[in-house]
Amino acid sequence: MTATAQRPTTTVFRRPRSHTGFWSWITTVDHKRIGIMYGYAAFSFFVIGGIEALLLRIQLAQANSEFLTAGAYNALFTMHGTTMVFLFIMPASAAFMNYLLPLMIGARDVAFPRLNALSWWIFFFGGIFLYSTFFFGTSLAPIGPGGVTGNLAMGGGPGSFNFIASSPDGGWFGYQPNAGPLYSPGTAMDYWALGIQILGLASLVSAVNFIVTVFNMRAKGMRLLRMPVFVWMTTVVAFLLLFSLPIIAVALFMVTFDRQFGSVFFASTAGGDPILWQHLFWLFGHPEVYILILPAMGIVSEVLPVFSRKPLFGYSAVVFAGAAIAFLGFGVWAHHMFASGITPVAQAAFGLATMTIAIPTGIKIFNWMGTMWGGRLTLNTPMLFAIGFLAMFTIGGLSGVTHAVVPSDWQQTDTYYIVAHFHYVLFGGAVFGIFAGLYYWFPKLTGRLLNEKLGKTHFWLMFIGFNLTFAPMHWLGMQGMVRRTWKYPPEFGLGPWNLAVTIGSFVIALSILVFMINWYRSKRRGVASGMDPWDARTVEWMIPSPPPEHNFTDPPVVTRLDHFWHLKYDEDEEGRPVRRAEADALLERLEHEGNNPSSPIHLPNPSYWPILMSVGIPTAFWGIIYHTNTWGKALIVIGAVVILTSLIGWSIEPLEEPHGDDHRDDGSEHDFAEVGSGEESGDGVEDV
Amino acid sequence: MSAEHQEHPTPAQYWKIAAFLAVITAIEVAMYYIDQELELGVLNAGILVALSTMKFLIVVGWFMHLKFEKPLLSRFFTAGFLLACGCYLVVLSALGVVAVRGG
Amino acid sequence: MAGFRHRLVRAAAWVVGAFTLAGCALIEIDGSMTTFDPAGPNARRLDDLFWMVFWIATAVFVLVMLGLAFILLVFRDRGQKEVREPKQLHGNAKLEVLWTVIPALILAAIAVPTVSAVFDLTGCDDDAMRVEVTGHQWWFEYHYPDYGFDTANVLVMPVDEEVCLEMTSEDVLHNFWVPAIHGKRYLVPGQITLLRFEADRTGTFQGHCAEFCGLSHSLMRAQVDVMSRADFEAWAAAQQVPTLVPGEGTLAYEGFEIYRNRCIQCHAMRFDQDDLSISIERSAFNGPDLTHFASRAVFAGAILPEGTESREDALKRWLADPPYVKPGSFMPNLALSAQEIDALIAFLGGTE
Amino acid sequence: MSDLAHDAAIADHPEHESTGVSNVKLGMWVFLSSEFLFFGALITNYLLYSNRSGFEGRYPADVYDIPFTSVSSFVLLMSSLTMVLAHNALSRGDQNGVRTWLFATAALGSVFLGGQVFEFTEFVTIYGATPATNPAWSAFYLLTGFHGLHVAIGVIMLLTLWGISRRRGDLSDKQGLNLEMVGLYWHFVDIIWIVIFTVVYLISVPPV
Ligand code: HEA
Ligand code: HEA
Ligand code: CUA
Ligand SMILES: [Cu+2]
Repeated sequence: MTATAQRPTTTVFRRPRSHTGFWSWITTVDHKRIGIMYGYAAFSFFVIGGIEALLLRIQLAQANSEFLTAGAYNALFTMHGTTMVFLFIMPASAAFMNYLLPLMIGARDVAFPRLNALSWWIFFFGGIFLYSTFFFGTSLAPIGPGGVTGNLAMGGGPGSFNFIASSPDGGWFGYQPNAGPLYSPGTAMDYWALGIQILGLASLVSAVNFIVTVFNMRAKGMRLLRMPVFVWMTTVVAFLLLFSLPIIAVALFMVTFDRQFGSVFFASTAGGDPILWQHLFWLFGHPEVYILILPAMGIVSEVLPVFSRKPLFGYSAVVFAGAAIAFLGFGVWAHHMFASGITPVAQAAFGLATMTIAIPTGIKIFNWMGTMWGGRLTLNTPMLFAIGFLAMFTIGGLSGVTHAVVPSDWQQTDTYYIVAHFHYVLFGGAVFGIFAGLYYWFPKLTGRLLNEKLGKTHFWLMFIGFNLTFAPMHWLGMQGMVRRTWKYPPEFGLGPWNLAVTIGSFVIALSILVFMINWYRSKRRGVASGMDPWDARTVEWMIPSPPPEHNFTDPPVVTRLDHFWHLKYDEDEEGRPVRRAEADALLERLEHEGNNPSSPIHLPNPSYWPILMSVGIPTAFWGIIYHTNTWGKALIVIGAVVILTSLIGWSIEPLEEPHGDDHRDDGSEHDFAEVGSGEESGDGVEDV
Repeated sequence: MSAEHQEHPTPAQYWKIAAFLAVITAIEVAMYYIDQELELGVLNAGILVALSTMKFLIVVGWFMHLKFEKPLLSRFFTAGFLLACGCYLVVLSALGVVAVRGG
Repeated sequence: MAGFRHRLVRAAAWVVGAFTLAGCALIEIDGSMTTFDPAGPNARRLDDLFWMVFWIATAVFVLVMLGLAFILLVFRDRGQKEVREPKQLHGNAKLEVLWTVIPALILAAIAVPTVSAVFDLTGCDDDAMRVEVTGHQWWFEYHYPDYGFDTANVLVMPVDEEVCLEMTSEDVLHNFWVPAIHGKRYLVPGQITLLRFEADRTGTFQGHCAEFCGLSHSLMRAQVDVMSRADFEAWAAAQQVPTLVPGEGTLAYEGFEIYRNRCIQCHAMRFDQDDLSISIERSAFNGPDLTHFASRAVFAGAILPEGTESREDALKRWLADPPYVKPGSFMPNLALSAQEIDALIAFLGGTE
Repeated sequence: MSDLAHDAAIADHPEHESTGVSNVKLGMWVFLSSEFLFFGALITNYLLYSNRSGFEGRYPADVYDIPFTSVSSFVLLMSSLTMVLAHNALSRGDQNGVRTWLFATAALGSVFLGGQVFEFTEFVTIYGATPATNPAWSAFYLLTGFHGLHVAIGVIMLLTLWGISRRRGDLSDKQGLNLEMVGLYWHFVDIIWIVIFTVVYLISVPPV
């Protein structure tokens, strides 16, 4: 890396300097490396959550099966849902955002690199904390009215508990009072509540970081309405996180206090209102589902134009539709409670509000089709996944509209029809979108291409497996198969289709295996992609692949939407692109300059403090769970001390190595009154 | 510090503002006792809300300088505020009814 | 263009295949919990609404897919030399308006029947017969205020008239669902929710607790017996009379003794000798009222007897180890001996 | 908005499109806007439960000590004055002023916290009202507790700044910016209390 040089070592609070090897990853504040770490972590959790799903499916493959105990089954669907939502889709989106956001707006890094590292490490240890429940968590039989306890079968059998069963089992939305102290005794649900609390904190920090980055760090000329749609969706999602996470934070605190400190928010015996939990959870929960889908929509909006060789149709419409979805998303939460006994007025109002969301979403769908219309479509793997998203998400969306018809939802709610809906939007939508992104940006990551043959195999296996898995669920639901049922009797006649579903889920698993193989091989022996393999449109392709640590040697001065494309192409009088003569020369120049900056470039220094601070948080939270005994209290103290020390260390850490001629600092001479105020160093990156 | 185009209030002005805030607070507390006597009910609530809103705006506008900042900041700030009011009012009304008896 | 026809054929094959599969499904599933065979006006209203929105959604989906298919077939780049670069269209205001307005109209069309149905189908008529439903982990209890008795698992109601379920829960959330008669409604501890039940055909209908309510949520089912008004009155009359204390010395009497020493802690029962009777209030913990246990086709959360199993065998299994049959069950394993179980079966068999 | 960003860029930044507001400040305002939803939820809980009838034991509104709380509210309100004076002193380069007012603010904040501790102990010891008493009390303690926590964090940050300016004699630009941020945070905590004082203490009456 050109930006590294020798420099004298000074002061106690030296900042770490290694740029390769283990420590460089531990201490990195480089948004690209953080993005990569997010990505691998998210995918690992996808595999774990998926294996949990496969276990569910084996249990449900035929009627009255006893492959799993009741407790194990409940624990598995709870952990499956929680994992897929909070530990897979969200961090996977965060991976794309981290890696691409600065590249797409022509910035050196995010606004607060150290905070960015902090988010990542908090997420990472949050995930560890949540999963530590498998080893430390306990869940016991419920305590009924009058303090009578439920009973578990002695010596094994379907009624007994086991390793898996001793983890959270309240469902991913932990309805009260079932997930409360009486009906879910033991520590498992505490791990769940506090684990999600930690993960939420991580997302909140990134949300602030990304918003500031988007508003303050765009390269010259990159006006808001010249930003790629993915950046726009990132911004929208950041606001959704910003405004919805505090709500779930409060709700989770209430649960934790009920379970740990004897408050009675949801204790119906003391007059607590279980419905309050539902309002708070879904007031977060519905925005959350758009948090899950909008990044994927952003990805698709990048992929479709490139492989249609046309600009995105109705750019501003797509952008504003995204914002509209987010805004409306805050006004529909009670559609998860149509059966809870809320007044008819409320039911009608929320039903209508829910329907309206179909309109902006439709706008997106139709504009995407408009993008492909009259284009020159290259049906390679990323494109296939993007098109798969379009088709599959539409199914999920439309089944969503059938829920919005309140009375018919009284039949559908809490059945597999719902399970079908949300897997079509989550898997058919978010997951297909994420894979489209992986195939599209893999060259940016590695400078190599993923293998097309394996890619297409992956797509078709996944596409068929996906539909085989989730399409029959619509039918099962309408045939009366309720959700979260560990067993179903033969006389309900649900067996055959459940078997089909189980087979489908293993086909999906197989397709994922193919993908893993493809990734592993292509990273080493993939075809070299060069700088601009797709003839792309956006500025992240104007730098070498993989990008140099400093991203842009000199940030682009953006003149219009799809800046990069217009550097390469003119339009003839008919409005058809004609490649400029100097295009190839330009690419070569960019590649050369990208790798060899003429003048050394200032970058924020690595730091120990983010990881240290984020270790403190789960430590303290473990303490909270066991606060009744001394070593629990000890853990709280230790955690608090670690957090405080790292806070202090953080704030007095030197911004650069004194006298260091290594220019990897963010310019301590920075006048904070004005952003970046003129001088080049750090480009407004504030070392916070 | 950053991009403030108008004049800062002077310390003297700050003291005046604070005094004004103190007075409002006094009135609020007074209202509380008046209400004990006269049972104004809703009217009392209305007045109190109005008064505290005034305090709120003054602190935000002058002490937090929002009045002198780029409009963008106030946009974010009000967005959060209004969203909170909107959503939670709906939650409250929904729950208020449910408690009596479900549909 | 050969490729084009080829592709069409393949697509057609897929479609046909899919439909035949679906067809088989329709035949194959007997659907004792199906929502597609409504047995009452409310359920029928829901069914109609569902199909209405289902066909609209299907139409939308088919249109979108046709569009997509067309695009893929026509605009796909097959590496032909002659194809030129596409025109760089940036959007079209008219179209934007069009595909904003049309969906809005479609949704408005869906909204009208939705809203009216919501208001028609919530709440109860005041003159409707009341039945108080209480959810327990993991069984449903029914109290008939007009007749003053309790029963469990099997809800009995007259045909062709509205019955108003006043529902609440004693522990966690439950969700009462009998697809053939009406949609779902939560049972919320500390609150009352209403569900208007009306069946226009006699018979037995299956139900299920649909909200996750802990370990044995999967085993919390319900059964509804719909009968003529006359039969219902007869049944209600029979339920009101207390049950007989079996004659001394009989096997049944031994069972009665066991009941009085052990089961009585949780299970209320009304006997012809008042001093023996205990009521729900007096029992420490509330299990199903057993007064007319024998009159119920199913027990233990309406999961037993299973399939073709005889009632005896089912009771044997249950009494031998309740938590094994129903994880988390509040009825403990009482370590009853074989003959104690036989005695209880004899006793309970007599509680017609 | 795009034009706004553009003007800003023209106005005071050659390198970036930008709002012209420093990153830290923008970040702080964004964060504060989300705090509304945090405290909003807490206040919602309180309003819901303090208006539900039929709970065991007393309701918070039965036992409020209005004169006492009015005084502590006044104290917190005045701490906003001292805070803004500290900031003003900084912008006038009056480092002693900065130090004095910072300390005054921290002191007033601590007084408020002391008041809260006293109030809580009073409720617990005299009226035996704990979070377990009934949902209204759970909500009361969670709301005021989390506000107290915010104040405490503020006090710590104020004292840290004060300590730094004691040691270094003056505050660097970075510290200066930090002071402005702590100020924003502090005022925000104050306005939240303005709402709590009115809505929770003055208006709320126990259900009949
Ligand atoms: C990625 C996540 C995601 C997304 C995007 C959506 C999108 C939508 N969801 Fe979904 N939903 C979930 C995730 C998601 N949902 C989850 C996880 C649950 C279950 C939670 C749980 O209980 O565990 C759930 C549950 C859920 C319910 C509650 C069901 C119940 O429990 O009873 C409802 C009810 O209204 C609903 C509705 C909708 C609607 C109307 C949309 C709309 O946004 C869809 C809009 C899209 C389209 C409509 C298709 C494209 C549009 C056109 C082609 C235009 C023309 C269309 C028309 C004219 C109709 N969803
Ligand atoms: C993005 C979110 C997401 C994703 C991707 C998935 C993916 C899958 N889901 Fe999940 N699901 C949820 C979110 C998601 N789910 C949520 C929120 C719930 C509600 C939970 C609740 O009710 O509380 C739920 C509930 C849920 C249920 C209902 C449980 C119940 O109500 O009783 C079922 C049942 O079939 C199910 C199945 C599956 C399957 C088969 C997959 C498959 O697509 C998984 C495919 C992935 C893999 C298979 C792993 C990777 C493959 C390998 C590593 C290959 C090698 C390994 C082996 C072959 C072992 N899910
Ligand atoms: Cu009761 Cu599920
Ligand atoms: Cu939703």
